[in-house]
Amino acid sequence: MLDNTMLMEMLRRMMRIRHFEEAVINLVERGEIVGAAHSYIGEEAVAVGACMALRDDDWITGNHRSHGHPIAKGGDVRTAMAELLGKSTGICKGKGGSMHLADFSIGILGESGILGSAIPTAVGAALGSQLQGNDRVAVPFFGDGASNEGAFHESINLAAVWKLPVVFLCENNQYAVTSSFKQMVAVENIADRAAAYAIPGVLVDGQDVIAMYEAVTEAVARARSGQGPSLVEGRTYRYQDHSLGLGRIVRDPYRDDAEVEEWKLRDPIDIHKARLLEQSIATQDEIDQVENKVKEQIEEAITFARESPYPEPSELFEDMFANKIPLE
Amino acid sequence: MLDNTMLMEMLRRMMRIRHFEEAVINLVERGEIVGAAHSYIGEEAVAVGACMALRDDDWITGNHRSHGHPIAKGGDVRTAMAELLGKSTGICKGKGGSMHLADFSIGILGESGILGSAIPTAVGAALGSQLQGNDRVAVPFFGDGASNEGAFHESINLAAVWKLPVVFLCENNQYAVTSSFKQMVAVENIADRAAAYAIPGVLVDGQDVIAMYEAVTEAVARARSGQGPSLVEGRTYRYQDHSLGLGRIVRDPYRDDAEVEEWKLRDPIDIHKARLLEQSIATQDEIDQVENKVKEQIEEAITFARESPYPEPSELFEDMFANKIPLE
Amino acid sequence: MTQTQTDTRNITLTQALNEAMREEMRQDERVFIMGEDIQSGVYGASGGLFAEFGGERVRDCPLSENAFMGAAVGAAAVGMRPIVESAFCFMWVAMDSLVSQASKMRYMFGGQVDLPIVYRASMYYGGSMAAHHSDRSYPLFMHIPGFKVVFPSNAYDGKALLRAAIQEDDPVIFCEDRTILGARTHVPEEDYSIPLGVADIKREGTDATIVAIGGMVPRALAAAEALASEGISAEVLDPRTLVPLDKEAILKSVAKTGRLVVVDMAHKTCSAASEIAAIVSMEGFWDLQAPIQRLGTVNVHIPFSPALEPLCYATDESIAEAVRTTLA
Amino acid sequence: MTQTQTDTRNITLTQALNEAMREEMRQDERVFIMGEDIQSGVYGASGGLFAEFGGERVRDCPLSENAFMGAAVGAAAVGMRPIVESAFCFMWVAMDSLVSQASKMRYMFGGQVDLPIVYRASMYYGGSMAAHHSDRSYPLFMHIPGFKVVFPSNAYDGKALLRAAIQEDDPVIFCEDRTILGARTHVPEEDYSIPLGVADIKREGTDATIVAIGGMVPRALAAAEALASEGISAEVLDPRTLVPLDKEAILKSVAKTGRLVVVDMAHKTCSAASEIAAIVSMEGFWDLQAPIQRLGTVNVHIPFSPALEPLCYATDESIAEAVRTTLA
Ligand SMILES: Cc1ncc(C[n+]2csc(CCOP(=O)(O)OP(=O)(O)O)c2C)c(N)n1
Ligand SMILES: Cc1ncc(C[n+]2csc(CCOP(=O)(O)OP(=O)(O)O)c2C)c(N)n1
Ligand SMILES: [Mg+2]
Ligand SMILES: [Mg+2]
Repeated sequence: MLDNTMLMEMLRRMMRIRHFEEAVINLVERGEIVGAAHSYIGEEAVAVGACMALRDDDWITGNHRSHGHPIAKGGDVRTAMAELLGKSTGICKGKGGSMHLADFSIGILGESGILGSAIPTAVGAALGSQLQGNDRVAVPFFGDGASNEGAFHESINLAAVWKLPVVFLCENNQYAVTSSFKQMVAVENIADRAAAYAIPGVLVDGQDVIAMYEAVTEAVARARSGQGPSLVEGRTYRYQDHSLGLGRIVRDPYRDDAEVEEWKLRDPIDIHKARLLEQSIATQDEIDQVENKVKEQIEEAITFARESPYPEPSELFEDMFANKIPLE
Repeated sequence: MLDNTMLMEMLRRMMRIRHFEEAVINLVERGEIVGAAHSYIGEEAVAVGACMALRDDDWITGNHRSHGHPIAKGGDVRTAMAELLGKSTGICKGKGGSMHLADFSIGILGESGILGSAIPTAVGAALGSQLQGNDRVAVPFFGDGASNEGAFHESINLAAVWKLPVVFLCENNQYAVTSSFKQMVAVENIADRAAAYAIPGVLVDGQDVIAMYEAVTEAVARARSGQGPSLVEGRTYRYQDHSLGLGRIVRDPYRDDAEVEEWKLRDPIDIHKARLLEQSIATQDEIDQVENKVKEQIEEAITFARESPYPEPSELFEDMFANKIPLE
Repeated sequence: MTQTQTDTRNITLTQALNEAMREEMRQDERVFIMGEDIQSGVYGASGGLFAEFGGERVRDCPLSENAFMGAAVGAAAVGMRPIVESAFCFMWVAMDSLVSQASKMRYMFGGQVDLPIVYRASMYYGGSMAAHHSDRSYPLFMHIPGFKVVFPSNAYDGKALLRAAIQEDDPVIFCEDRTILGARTHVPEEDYSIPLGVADIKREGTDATIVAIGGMVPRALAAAEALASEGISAEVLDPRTLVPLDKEAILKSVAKTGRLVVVDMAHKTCSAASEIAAIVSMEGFWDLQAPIQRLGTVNVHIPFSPALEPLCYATDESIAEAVRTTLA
Repeated sequence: MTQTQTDTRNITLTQALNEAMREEMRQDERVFIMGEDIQSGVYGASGGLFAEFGGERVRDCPLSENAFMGAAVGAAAVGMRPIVESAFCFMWVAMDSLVSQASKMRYMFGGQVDLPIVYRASMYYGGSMAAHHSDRSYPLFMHIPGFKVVFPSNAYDGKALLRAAIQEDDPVIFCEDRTILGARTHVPEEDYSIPLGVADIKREGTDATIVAIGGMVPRALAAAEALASEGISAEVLDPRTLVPLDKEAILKSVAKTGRLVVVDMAHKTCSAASEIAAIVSMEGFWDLQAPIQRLGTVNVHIPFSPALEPLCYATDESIAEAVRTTLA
């Protein structure tokens, strides 16, 4: 089922995230992006592997580390970039910014800045599928840290007893800001927590996009056929510090440079590229073409974002309510 | 370690709860107790077995089904009964009522009407023990229903990673109001959830006070010696409907009379009595003496409560703050 | 009170709410209801709905309020129209889903999504339910942008307002005051409607305006009746919805009477009454002939004792006295 | 700005808060601090505390706010004095521990327990942090009985008020406004103290009273400065604590000036500003020579775009304009 087109699309989306994120780092440094932005570099295989296992009409929700999920789900980088710059052409008209990307037209029900908040939202979308009698699946993305929030527990139990089509997707990048999950999570793997809900829990190499794709495909099949939720843990790593612009955090027992360098040896894009070459699925040239195309796209997105206007003051009071009321 | 005095004390406390609760049913019917009251009849072995495994200076917290825990911990029935009648001599000066019994002087940190709310409180008391360098243990009591609250998950993980001296005590009476835990909890036993925190989880016959005592004794020993928390599930049954005065709830798939009658055959007091007789620890006469004494105590408590004055209007504004401020 | 059905049909507020839900569920299959033990209908308003609509659309939930109140958001986001049955006291555990998701999603995602959800929030105050079960925290939901807040004071208003709330495309906090749930008023068989945002003069008068909310309306009416016998003509205005608030109606009444008494059953500080007083002190200042009188619940938690609880709230007499004061 | 240490010592509010905690922790070993990533001190105020006091007393917590804010209650109940570092936006997930336990326990248990806890609540508004991270929900904590609410507007006040809060035997919500955290004021080396409940006239004036809160104080002072050049003498009053509120000081100032402008950075409806306006409209009515002006954050969630966010809040100019209006 994983044909060459899909394998190349995986590469393309991972590269799109990578180059988007590199552009973001640059724009943050230049002061063009303000507020908070959290980089997904290093974790691309998790969202891309998972989202390639989904249909366009499936649902996802995400968190503060928020650019990878929508791009992986097929979101437009132009409106995403415009959003990060606070422009009126942004996907949320500049009201959301980095932490609140969403595109309801393609199943992206929103990134959430509050840890765990969007997990119940995804469960509710899955409940919608069940009530509407369709087979759309919902995938909430959340971190190792967020798996300690009560919302995680309540949501999984609810989805389990109602047999809702949800794939709980934990991106275990091993730290929550400076806190190692080894100190903060009582079990060895987040996936082990599935035992508390009698659902499958699987630990996956989050640097391997195909491993992610396969694990999520299996969980999605289960969900679609009415057998209920699963918990998938992608073990991964973020290259950057927690939040761009916060500055480099150095502290024992927080991670050291050696650890970061070690993980970079297992870069998800490099791993996938090597496989494509090795299995003669693509030539270096073809890969370069994909990358160049992606770079162009990102450049274009930046230009689009820069040239877009800011929202008008009058837009401040728009969008609060569907049935409008006077606001002061 | 379970000497005859303790075995008799177990009987005494279970009987004290039973007769207290029977009096409460009567007082609710007569309109002398107003508001909500939840009966512990049928579940006596759980709290008594657990609390007999504790020292006087250990901590407990409880929930809305709230009379059994403080009595099991050695609380005074006079001030408890006065509290239920809203009198100024009540343990909380009439401000708490049935759902908010507490006695900080003997480690009863309070029953809580909100499900799950007092679990973090118990964890905090255990944190206090750790910080103060003593070995006092904390036991939060909560139901099968409450184990679906986020507070349950967060609290156990916190206690587990900090190795706090807590024994999480789930009273699984198999229903939350009309909802069977089989429909509401994804795993077969609440104790199975311990797997999500790498702590011991044990399912105990909650009708057998000695089984409860032994399981909790083991968990307490673990906690006291710095090895961290455990989860103990006492499988039990409530004879009354959820809340006194709500009226009899009859509904499929809620429980039927046959089920109630079946459980009454495993009455915790009967089981313990039979054992005492069989092992010649007590004669029927001695048992009757204990029971008569308990009855007297409860009668006396009712008289005390009835004869006590209501709080003065001026007490309304008392007790809000330690460092008082004017209140309107 | 027996009435011929064709003539005047007097039903309780609880029955009116039940009818509203039943009719909306019949008309629109996207409407469904979630809550705790609603299938058994023990708490009144959802009685009989399970029998008619089945367990898919009348869903008993595990005790995981944050998850199911958040699932309502997700379900609404994908096209359903959930009604959630709960109580203010049980919404603290779900505040994150309510605030971070329900109230914020539409705005922060640039208006991409409508969230038609009704959160039915009971208030159990006034029945010796003590501190944990007596919350009346609607002022919080007025303070947080994104909610409409509706508060009927009788069955007639209640039925139409709940139907309007269900038809609304925004999240609504629907306040249900147990002190008036059993009161009967005429409710026609025929269709009728009341839009959100329109206050109602419950009694006309010329000397002073009493703005009263929910369960305080009958008390205000009793006060007005008593004052009439003293020759004082008090107007009783029921805002019916607090967001949107019919400011014009209030200002108009104050322009006529020159005097304002506001009666709320929330705690006084930062209450709905504070807000209304503030608005009139800004926008109706020149009409005021005497200081505003604000009545509300005293700033303590609700004590259990029946000797204390009634002292917390405004009464017929305290309202009448406040009117006299404005006229002194 | 370099200053000789012996002369005038100008430090930031962040540094002042750090000093306050350090000094209290040195003086009283029951004081400890809990929060997320506080050992690394990335967020400022807790910097260096881990190095001095170690991991027992400076505890990094898992992302389980309801559990650890509730654990603070339990720890306080058994004799500790916890400081919890968090932010209003992360307190929604912990509201149950805050409201049901921290605010209610003392009263509902009849005053049996003191709960000396400081919840340090950051506000990240004003920095393009968007809807999820810009909450300023202190009016909720004013509305809920049981909390003291403290809100310093500069480093001098901040140090003394935080020390007072830590010494307080009641739960305190301590508001930290990021728009002023970096501002420096003189803070003496020597001990000094400010009691809770005492407002401060930050600038004397005779024509109008501006009551300004937290980060609005510098804006009010700038407005007063601008007005002075127009010959208008505005008094700027900083309540410093919102519960208890120094009502007398406000009424006294209004008695002198006859005009009131209240400036809040919470959303307008049911805000601190509403409350102050209500109080003055009741108790200072006869002193008022013009309608009260209430300034606050507009009733929408905080938009990300730097083109929109500044329009949400009161500004130097809008405050000055409001004063002019009261004098027109
Ligand atoms: C309820 C809540 N608490 C705290 C925060 C602050 N915060 C933002 S991201 C973060 C760490 C999250 O860690 P994790 O879930 O592992 O995701 P990661 O950043 O590693 O992708 C924290 C503590 C928050 N946003 N929400
Ligand atoms: C947060 C919260 N949600 C709902 C309720 C209403 N309620 C009170 S008791 C109860 C059932 C509790 O079941 P369980 O935890 O199993 O305890 P049991 O009554 O069986 O002892 C419910 C739903 C509540 N008190 N608190
Ligand atoms: Mg992480
Ligand atoms: Mg139960």
